[in-house]
Amino acid sequence: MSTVAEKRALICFIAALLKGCNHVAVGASSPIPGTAALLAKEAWDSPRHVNILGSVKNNFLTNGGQELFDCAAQGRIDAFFLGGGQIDGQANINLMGRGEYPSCEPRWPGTFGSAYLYFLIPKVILFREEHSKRVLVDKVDFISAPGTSDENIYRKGGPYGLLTNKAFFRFQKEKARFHLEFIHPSSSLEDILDNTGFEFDYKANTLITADPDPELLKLLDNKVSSKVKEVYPQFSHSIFKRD
Amino acid sequence: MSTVAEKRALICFIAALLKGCNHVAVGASSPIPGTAALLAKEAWDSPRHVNILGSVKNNFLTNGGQELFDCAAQGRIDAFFLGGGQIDGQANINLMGRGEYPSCEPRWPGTFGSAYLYFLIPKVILFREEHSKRVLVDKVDFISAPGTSDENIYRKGGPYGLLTNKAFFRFQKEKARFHLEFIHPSSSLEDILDNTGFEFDYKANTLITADPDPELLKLLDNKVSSKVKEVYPQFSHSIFKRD
Amino acid sequence: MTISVQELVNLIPYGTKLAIPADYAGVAMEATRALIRKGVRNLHIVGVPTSGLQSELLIGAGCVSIFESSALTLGEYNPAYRFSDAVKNKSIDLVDATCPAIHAGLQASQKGIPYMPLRGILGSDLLKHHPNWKIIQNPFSQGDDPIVAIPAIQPDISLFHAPLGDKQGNVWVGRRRELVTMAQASKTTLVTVENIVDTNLLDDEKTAAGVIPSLYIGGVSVCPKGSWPLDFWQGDTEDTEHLNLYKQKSRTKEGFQDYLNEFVFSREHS
Amino acid sequence: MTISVQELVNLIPYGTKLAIPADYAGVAMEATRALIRKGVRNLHIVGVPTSGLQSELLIGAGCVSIFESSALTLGEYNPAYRFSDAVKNKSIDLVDATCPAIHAGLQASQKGIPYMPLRGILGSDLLKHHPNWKIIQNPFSQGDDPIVAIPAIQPDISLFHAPLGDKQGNVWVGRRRELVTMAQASKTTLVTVENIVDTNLLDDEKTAAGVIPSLYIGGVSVCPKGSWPLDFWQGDTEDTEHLNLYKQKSRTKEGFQDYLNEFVFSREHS
Repeated sequence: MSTVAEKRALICFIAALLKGCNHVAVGASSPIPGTAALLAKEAWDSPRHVNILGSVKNNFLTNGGQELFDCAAQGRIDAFFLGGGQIDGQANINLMGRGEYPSCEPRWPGTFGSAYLYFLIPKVILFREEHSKRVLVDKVDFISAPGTSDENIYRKGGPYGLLTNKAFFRFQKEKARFHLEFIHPSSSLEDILDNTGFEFDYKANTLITADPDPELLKLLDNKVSSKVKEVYPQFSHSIFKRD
Repeated sequence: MSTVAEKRALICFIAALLKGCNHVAVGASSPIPGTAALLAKEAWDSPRHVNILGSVKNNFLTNGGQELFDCAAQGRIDAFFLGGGQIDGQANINLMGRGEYPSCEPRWPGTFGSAYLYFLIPKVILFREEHSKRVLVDKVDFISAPGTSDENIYRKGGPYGLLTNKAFFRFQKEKARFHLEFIHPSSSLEDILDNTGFEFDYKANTLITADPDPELLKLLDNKVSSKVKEVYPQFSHSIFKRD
Repeated sequence: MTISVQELVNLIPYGTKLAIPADYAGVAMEATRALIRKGVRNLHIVGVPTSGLQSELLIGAGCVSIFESSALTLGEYNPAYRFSDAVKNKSIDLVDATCPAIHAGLQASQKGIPYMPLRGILGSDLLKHHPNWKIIQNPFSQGDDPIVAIPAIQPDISLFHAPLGDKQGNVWVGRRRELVTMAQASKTTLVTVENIVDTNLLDDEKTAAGVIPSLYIGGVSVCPKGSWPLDFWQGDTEDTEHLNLYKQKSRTKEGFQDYLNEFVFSREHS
Repeated sequence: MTISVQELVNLIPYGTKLAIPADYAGVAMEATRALIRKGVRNLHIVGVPTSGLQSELLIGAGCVSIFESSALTLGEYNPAYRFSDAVKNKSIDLVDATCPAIHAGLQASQKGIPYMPLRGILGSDLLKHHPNWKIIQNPFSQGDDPIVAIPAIQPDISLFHAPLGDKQGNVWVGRRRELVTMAQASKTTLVTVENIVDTNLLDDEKTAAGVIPSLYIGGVSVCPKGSWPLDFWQGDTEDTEHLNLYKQKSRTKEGFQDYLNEFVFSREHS
């Protein structure tokens, strides 16, 4: 499976996860989730509202940088994406850096809004293409945002699942543990066990991720590509032929 | 002294009180203070900023109804005017109603922003034309906003003085008591003592309010009248001849 | 995607906690008349931060059980006889506040926080009577530093009149940003507009700056002169003659009923 | 009433607590170069809510002692080598936050309140290291309900680049309303603008909705393309070639010094 095909498959996979949402917000430098959200809107008019942060044209927020966070706190954002330099088996994420804070090495940009949005958006999809023991660790070095919270903590949202270029894990809130749900065709259970730094639940007969629906791919090429080009010009160049 | 001349004298008196301010805010239905602020700006460019609330043209606030209060809390409003159905000798004001709350009779509109602005704007000028024992009482029936606060209370502002159609009292914060400073030419000490429901400090030889500066009156007629007409059309009709 | 004023007010059930703006910010008077015709009851009005003729009519017509605001004022046409009567007869419950506390309560709801601390107020009798406010200690102060905690106010619905809407459901409110706060603080927002434009209001950065996005809007109705007889900051000035007439009629219960019969019940503008 | 960029940065003394916006909201890069030329030191940067090349340059040039923000990111041009170096060498103090907490701290200053409570954050290691945040109990909850109290952040100065100013000193920022919050939260605000218009920006209600009134503004400088080499939401897109060059040069201290010599110290645009 080529990288282009893989990316297109991830887009379709994410799009399906967003079905049923009313409002999906996506970070500016998240072309795969962003494209997926635009595709889902085109395919099912669900999400009805897609907000690409940092973009002028595809961002309908008008109340300044604070609005995204207020909107999440109001319960008006249904799904969002977070990544992380490290993600551990309890869905804790680390965007701060490796090693002991504050002298991280490397130091990554910082926590952004993760320490907040992870608590307030019902469906947070952890998305990180690289599937390795370097990224998927047993314990993150710094908790930018915790995957779970005690009962007394006000928490309306949290991790829904973790998508990589090898697999999709569903997060089990009660157990605070991932469950392997789909293995992408390019990978295998052994490959995943070898490259995952945390323990997770799985069945021997874990399903292989289905190939993307050809109709959805057609829609992506015919209807969504022009919008993607506006928002993510370089990325669009890499996944659409007729550029 | 005619009512028109009296009002024009009050305007000039207030204008002089506003000299040295940077930003004066005035309520929409306060034509005398509003005209005074516009006159002071014209005469001395001080206040530099005059904000007539409720007006579209003469209101430079752009952040909604909350901005006036935020602006006061930021220390960016130097002077403001408050009135009251009752004002007492400790400068407590009552905008709620006579009698026992909640069944006031009459019930007045309500407290508006007074319970906040009185604490945060350094120079609050109490202005009420009617000088009677009905208005100037010993104890207000309802404290919409207190004239003074204990030491531990965060308070950056408060009453500067009380202006009526008979006199001007300066408020003495330490003593929580008014001091009669000027008696308007149309009144007398006896008249004031007869018509004030609270005790106050005074000297036997209290000064008579000086007649308004003819230059200032000229400016009012020639330069300020057109602006006043925009903001307070009916009032402007009553105080300017050439209407 | 617009609906009639009748359909709009049908979205406001009995017992709604309804936020409405002050007279200067765009009052949906035509929708208010439709609401009275519909016979809504038990409204909890939140006047942001004050209210005027709109609440006076709703109270007089018996639609209101709680009035929460910083003032009810008809400006030059005070006193508000129906409001005064209701206060005297205790036929409505009062939640008397001060303007910045109404704003702060809405902003707390907008931010999804339980309360916002606010300076001032201490020593005001408002504090004795308000059912929800609390005095707390400023956690960042070493010494005694009391401050008032204003709990979030989350209206079910905000209702107002705005100059423009577009076909995507966006609404332009310009610098009346308390309407933005109200919309974000409320579960949903219903709007009457003077006019619907053909373009998307978000496409031009000049208009975008004053837009409430469709995400927050639950219904829009086209209703030219929808704030009559009040003035509208982007439209007509107030109908002085009518307001004087109202003042006269509303002195008595019977006169007020005549007024309703003539100007509310017998007229269906949409 | 405008002043030169040089005069503008002369209003920023050593030790200033300086609020600056994220890369997408209008960064005063030309003023930043002037600030480095002037040799300012000990800045306490508040990146609202994140920062990018502007802070990277100021940190690399030794102008910064405290960096308070939610991230320092060069986007596609990450990593920020000078920032990383400063973190490794502990040559700057970090106050790492999360975006809504930066906004909330500024909003608390804007409202003149000591703090704002904020949901989330609990369980994040940010809380262990932040010097100012406190966990308090929600006073309106019966049960155990911890919430983070974010103290007010009051910058001495906010500095940014905006599309338009007028002769009255008003500045148009459109829907970049975090700039409004910054301006109101700060003691004063300095702005570079693309252009000064002849009309008063408040006269037209369309533009008025996006204006920061002159009351909050301490100095305006006309500086076309003032955000180069970053993109500007109402102007040029980023200078990709230059940013790639920066990335190369900034890998080493020496390369960075070369970059400063060539693009900062040898150039005076105003």
